[in-house]
Amino acid sequence: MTTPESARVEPVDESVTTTTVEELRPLYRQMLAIRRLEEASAKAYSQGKIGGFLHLIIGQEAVCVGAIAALAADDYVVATYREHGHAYAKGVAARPIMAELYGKKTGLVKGLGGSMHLFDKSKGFLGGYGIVGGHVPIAAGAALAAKYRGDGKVAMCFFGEGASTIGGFAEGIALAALWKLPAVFICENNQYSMGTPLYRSLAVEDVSLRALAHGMARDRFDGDDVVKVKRRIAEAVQRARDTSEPTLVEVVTYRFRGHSMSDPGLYRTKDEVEEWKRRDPLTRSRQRLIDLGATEADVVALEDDVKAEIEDAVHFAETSPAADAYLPYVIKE
Amino acid sequence: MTTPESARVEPVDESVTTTTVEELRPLYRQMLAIRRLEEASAKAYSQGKIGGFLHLIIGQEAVCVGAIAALAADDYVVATYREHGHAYAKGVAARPIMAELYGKKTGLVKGLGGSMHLFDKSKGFLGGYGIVGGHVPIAAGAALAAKYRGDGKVAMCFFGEGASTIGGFAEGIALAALWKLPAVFICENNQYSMGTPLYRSLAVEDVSLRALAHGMARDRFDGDDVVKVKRRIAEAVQRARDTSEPTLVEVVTYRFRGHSMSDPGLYRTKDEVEEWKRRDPLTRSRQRLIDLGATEADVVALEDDVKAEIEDAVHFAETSPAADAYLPYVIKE
Amino acid sequence: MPVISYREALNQAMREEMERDPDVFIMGEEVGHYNGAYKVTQGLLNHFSERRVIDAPIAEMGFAGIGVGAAMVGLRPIIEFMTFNFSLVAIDQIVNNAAKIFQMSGGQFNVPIVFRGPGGPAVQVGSQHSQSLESFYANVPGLKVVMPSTAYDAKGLLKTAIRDDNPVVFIEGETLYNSTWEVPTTEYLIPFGKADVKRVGQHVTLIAWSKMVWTCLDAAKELAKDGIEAEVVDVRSLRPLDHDTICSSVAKTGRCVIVEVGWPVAGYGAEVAYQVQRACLDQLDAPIERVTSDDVPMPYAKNLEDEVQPQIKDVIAAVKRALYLA
Amino acid sequence: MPVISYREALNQAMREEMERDPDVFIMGEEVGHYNGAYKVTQGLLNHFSERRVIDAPIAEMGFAGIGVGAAMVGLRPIIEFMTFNFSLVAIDQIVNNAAKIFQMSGGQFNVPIVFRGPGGPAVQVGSQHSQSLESFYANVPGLKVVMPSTAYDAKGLLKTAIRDDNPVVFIEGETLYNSTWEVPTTEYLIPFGKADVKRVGQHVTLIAWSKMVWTCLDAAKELAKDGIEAEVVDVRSLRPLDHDTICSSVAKTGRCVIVEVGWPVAGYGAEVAYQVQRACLDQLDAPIERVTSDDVPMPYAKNLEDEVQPQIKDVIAAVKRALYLA
Ligand SMILES: Cc1ncc(C[n+]2csc(CCOP(=O)(O)OP(=O)(O)O)c2C)c(N)n1
Ligand SMILES: Cc1ncc(C[n+]2csc(CCOP(=O)(O)OP(=O)(O)O)c2C)c(N)n1
Ligand SMILES: [Mg+2]
Ligand SMILES: [Mg+2]
Repeated sequence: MTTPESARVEPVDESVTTTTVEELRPLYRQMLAIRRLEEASAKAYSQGKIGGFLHLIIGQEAVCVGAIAALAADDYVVATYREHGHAYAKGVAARPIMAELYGKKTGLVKGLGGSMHLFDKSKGFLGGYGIVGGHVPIAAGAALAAKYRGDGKVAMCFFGEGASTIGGFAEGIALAALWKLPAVFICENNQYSMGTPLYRSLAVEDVSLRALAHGMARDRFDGDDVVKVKRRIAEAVQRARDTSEPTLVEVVTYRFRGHSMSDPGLYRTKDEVEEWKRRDPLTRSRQRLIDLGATEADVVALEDDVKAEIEDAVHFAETSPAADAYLPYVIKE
Repeated sequence: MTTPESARVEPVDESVTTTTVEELRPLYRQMLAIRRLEEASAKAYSQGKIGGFLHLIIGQEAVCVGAIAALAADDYVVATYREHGHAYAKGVAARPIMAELYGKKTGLVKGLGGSMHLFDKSKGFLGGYGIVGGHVPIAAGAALAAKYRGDGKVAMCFFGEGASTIGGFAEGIALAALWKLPAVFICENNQYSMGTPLYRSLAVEDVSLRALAHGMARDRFDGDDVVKVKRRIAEAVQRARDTSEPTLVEVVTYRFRGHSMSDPGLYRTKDEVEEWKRRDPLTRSRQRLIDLGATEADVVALEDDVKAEIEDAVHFAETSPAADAYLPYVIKE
Repeated sequence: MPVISYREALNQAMREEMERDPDVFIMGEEVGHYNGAYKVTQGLLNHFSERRVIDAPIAEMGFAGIGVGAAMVGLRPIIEFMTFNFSLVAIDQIVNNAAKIFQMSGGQFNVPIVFRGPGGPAVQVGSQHSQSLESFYANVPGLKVVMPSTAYDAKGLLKTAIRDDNPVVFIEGETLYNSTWEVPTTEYLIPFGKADVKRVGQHVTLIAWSKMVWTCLDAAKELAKDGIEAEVVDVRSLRPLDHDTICSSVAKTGRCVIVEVGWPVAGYGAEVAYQVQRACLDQLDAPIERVTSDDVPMPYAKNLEDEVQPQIKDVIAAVKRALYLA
Repeated sequence: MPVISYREALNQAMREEMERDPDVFIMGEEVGHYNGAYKVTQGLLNHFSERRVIDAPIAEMGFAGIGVGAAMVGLRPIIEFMTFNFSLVAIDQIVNNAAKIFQMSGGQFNVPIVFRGPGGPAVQVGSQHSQSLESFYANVPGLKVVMPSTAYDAKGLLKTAIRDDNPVVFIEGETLYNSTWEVPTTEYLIPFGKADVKRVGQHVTLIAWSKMVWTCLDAAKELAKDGIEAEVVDVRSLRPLDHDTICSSVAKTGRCVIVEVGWPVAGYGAEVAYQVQRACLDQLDAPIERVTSDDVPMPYAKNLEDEVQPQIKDVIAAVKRALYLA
């Protein structure tokens, strides 16, 4: 009898990548804009200007930014309820995102979707979804359409490690593997599914193992270095584009905030959070820019620019008119 | 990047087991009784005496008989719609099974369930289910109850290879692995899911690989030799009982008939079927009994006994009164 | 006009729409090489190709969701559920994705998809395989729900469904596949939201859909022998529902019997009853009657299975109650 | 009598029943270490143990099914859905297994299980997280469906649910957890199938459940200022439904307004309307009115979200229509 195979878990690859100011600068800018956007939403939320659930991605910015940087503009992205950053990285402007969080008419989806349901057809952003796992087959479907048409597009799907147990995920990746669909499935393993740590949700703490049953390519590495994320995921994107084979990628990361704004995150120690904050992808990237030869003044200018962009987005949201229509958006006539 | 792992499929273990007449005789008797029961149902079905779907297990008898022989009488079994043999092997008599197929009041479940829904509480037979995959969590639930009570029972779950892609299966085994439930999951890989051959339903033709992601023990072997099935599954049962760890076992087998009585099985060649019939577990076991020293007269006596048992069951079903009540079985008062 | 089967009508509808629009494809279990569990897709794989007729493993949630994703980016999938009983493992994709994406995206992404397959009880297949889920789907805004009773309606409505820019739940009668009807050889479409008066009468209105339309027509024949002329209204599309046709019939007859093969409590018939009482309370000469299956999971034994479902005699009895003849 | 919250009442019910019966256990996402996403299971892990308060990964179909299996062999699981929106990925277990196993097994295996959690719209959580699924569950024989509106009812009904030998779908009001009511310190149980008259009145009957009971009580207060005395009937259990209490109220008032937060088409209110018209057609002085949410997926923006749902003013308007005052 074959023995249990838990020994097969490989250590998380923490190797370092080389890069240039030219490559890193725009990635840093995106990450910073996302961080500021998230902070601004948190503030507006605590002022009661944003309602419902608000799931922030602070600490995880390198994953969506690095991954989406590996895509072409017309590739598809499908994400979860924690998707403001993904939308921004895919090219959606801060204004309509913030206006959506405020529930305004000028919001990305007219105030109908809110934080969990950003969509932008013009950017190939196929949406944020609130039912865990349910969006994984949707990404496979976009990939199927790409293959059906032979248009060379790739579909990228983001989900948390908590989602890797649900049936929709299992079926989505199984079909993608069977039919060789051009998809990249990216697990943002941020150590927690709401208040549940890895060891209470996974028998083996390695999500990428889910690929083994399907002969699917897999990868697993830390998500602190945005350039590394971009490079490694570019390999998966290439595989999807060239040979129409899907990949399951697990990126090990951490969310600095609670699951959503209403979660005080009492299930983890301050020390643990501080430990991870030392690996903050933003601090790291900033330092790296300087190390690579960017001037402090240049970086500060970039940061001022981001600040202005987000302030403008908040102002836009604040001053936009309230959402005012829902009936036309039920059935397409 | 880690490479695709399809190379990990291991060849099906076709090793041979030693046995004795004492061990093999009752197993052969059970298999034969199941074969005759199935043949009798097929006949009654074509006479219009049995309705609905009728899924026969002819050709696969060694799996349920060998596997259930590895259980104690009060262990649990959960099965699919192709479960007449499993019920019989778990100790249900031929009479109430046949009467159920006839839709009679004396049927195992009073004519309410029919072919796909045999249940016998007194035998720990937790039922036959018609929705693919939906019964896998039920087996895990019975195993959880055993662990909750510490009563040492084991839950055994049967399913087809076609079921291994559905979410209910994925979630059921993931939770069993995470919570270390005393369960044995047995995939009866009969090469087809209705008309779909393995290569059109599985990216990698090895269902036992599904265990890898969960660090779950797995096994994979051919299902022609009933004694081997019993021995190998006894290891898994032992593991469940001793250390409360689940196992995923794939038994490679073949159904000689169509998916159900209405399926002519046109999707496979006569040659293929004939090839597998040469490995008929019944023929093999009979020959083996003789080789081990059983007399032809003894074997014929056993066969006559089986014949009488099944004829009696048919007579019982034929002469039983029609089912007559359903209202008391909706809500337990 | 040629008389063809309901099965053949559905097959023609798909074939014609696939010829017409290269973005239409079919996906489901056994739809290709096996030619369909109920042979509705017979010959389509052969005529088109594996690209457009896709055999799926048993993963309804997966392939329903793949359909939704493909539809979002402009394809027009037809997802076959081998039976609608299996749609329950995929219902999250239908209710939470297909029905809501147009709204969630503020009108950016519509989802032109058809979920089709047989529904309602077949014969002696037991409780897990015998249920009518239309009231679940009819409850959900964003969906359209269609249940044809005849080959003619099946063809015209399925073609409309495939061309619709929204998700359509298209439930076929599992026992109607062999039923026949006249079907023109020239193209026609049947709009949603138009009920069809399958029989004209003045004494009582029978409202039904799918298989129960046939039961009502049979009952009407019997009733005619007693001089009772029943009007049989086939709603055909449950969402949207054609209030006008229903209400003008009830206004004419003053009596209304709603017949469905589903369960009584919160069955779709309750919705129809509500609409009728709302629009025609003053014209009703008797309480609305409903005939439904018994409030039980379906038994296997044939005699019990028949007992549970609405029979001609049950419809007749309800009509007599509505006419105060009982 | 102490006044406690709906949340606390549910917590007490589970705690008492777990003390009473060692076979009762709780399973769901975040029910243990996190003390419940809505803190309904607060303190239970601490008081009992990981054996009896089981944190599950995100696998609703899996753990709902595990509950069914455990219940078949005699345990009494309480399965918490973090919200009932997520029950859609597990609905096959509820409809095809939990509800049918007693029948399929010819009465051998009953399934004493409670599926509980919040349902109905919360506040600004968008369309995938805001829906009322009671009409789905109420349609299914083999299930019981309960939706308490007050802390008092919540406790008494949940205790009854846990002791029931059948599967119970117990839907809590997502916005009611902080609402308070008098709850006795001594043990009490509330039987299913008994509606509760939450306010007595003689001019019109308002029928509601869960959150809408509060809306109706508020509307009744307003109406009283105009001299209109509304009777508010809280059905509490949708399956079984207490026809007697409803019908005697309607027989008294002659007017009936049914208020639900769910969607209009094939909502459970249609069933209530049907029952009322069947039993009291002659006593009705006006058509039955229904007040429901709009027939749309729930928008996120607060102003639209309010517009979509039944408000006090909508109930008042419906009452005035029923009284021919509008
Ligand atoms: C089917 C379903 N079950 C439960 C939930 C509630 N829920 C929302 S997010 C979440 C945790 C998800 O964790 P993970 O997948 O790791 O993603 P993360 O939030 O960490 O990014 C849960 C339980 C849900 N939205 N859908
Ligand atoms: C969820 C669901 N989808 C589809 C079906 C229809 N169906 C019944 S059996 C079957 C094939 C199952 O194949 P497999 O799991 O290999 O078992 P086998 O019949 O070969 O024993 C299918 C598709 C079903 N019963 N349930
Ligand atoms: Mg996570
Ligand atoms: Mg098989």
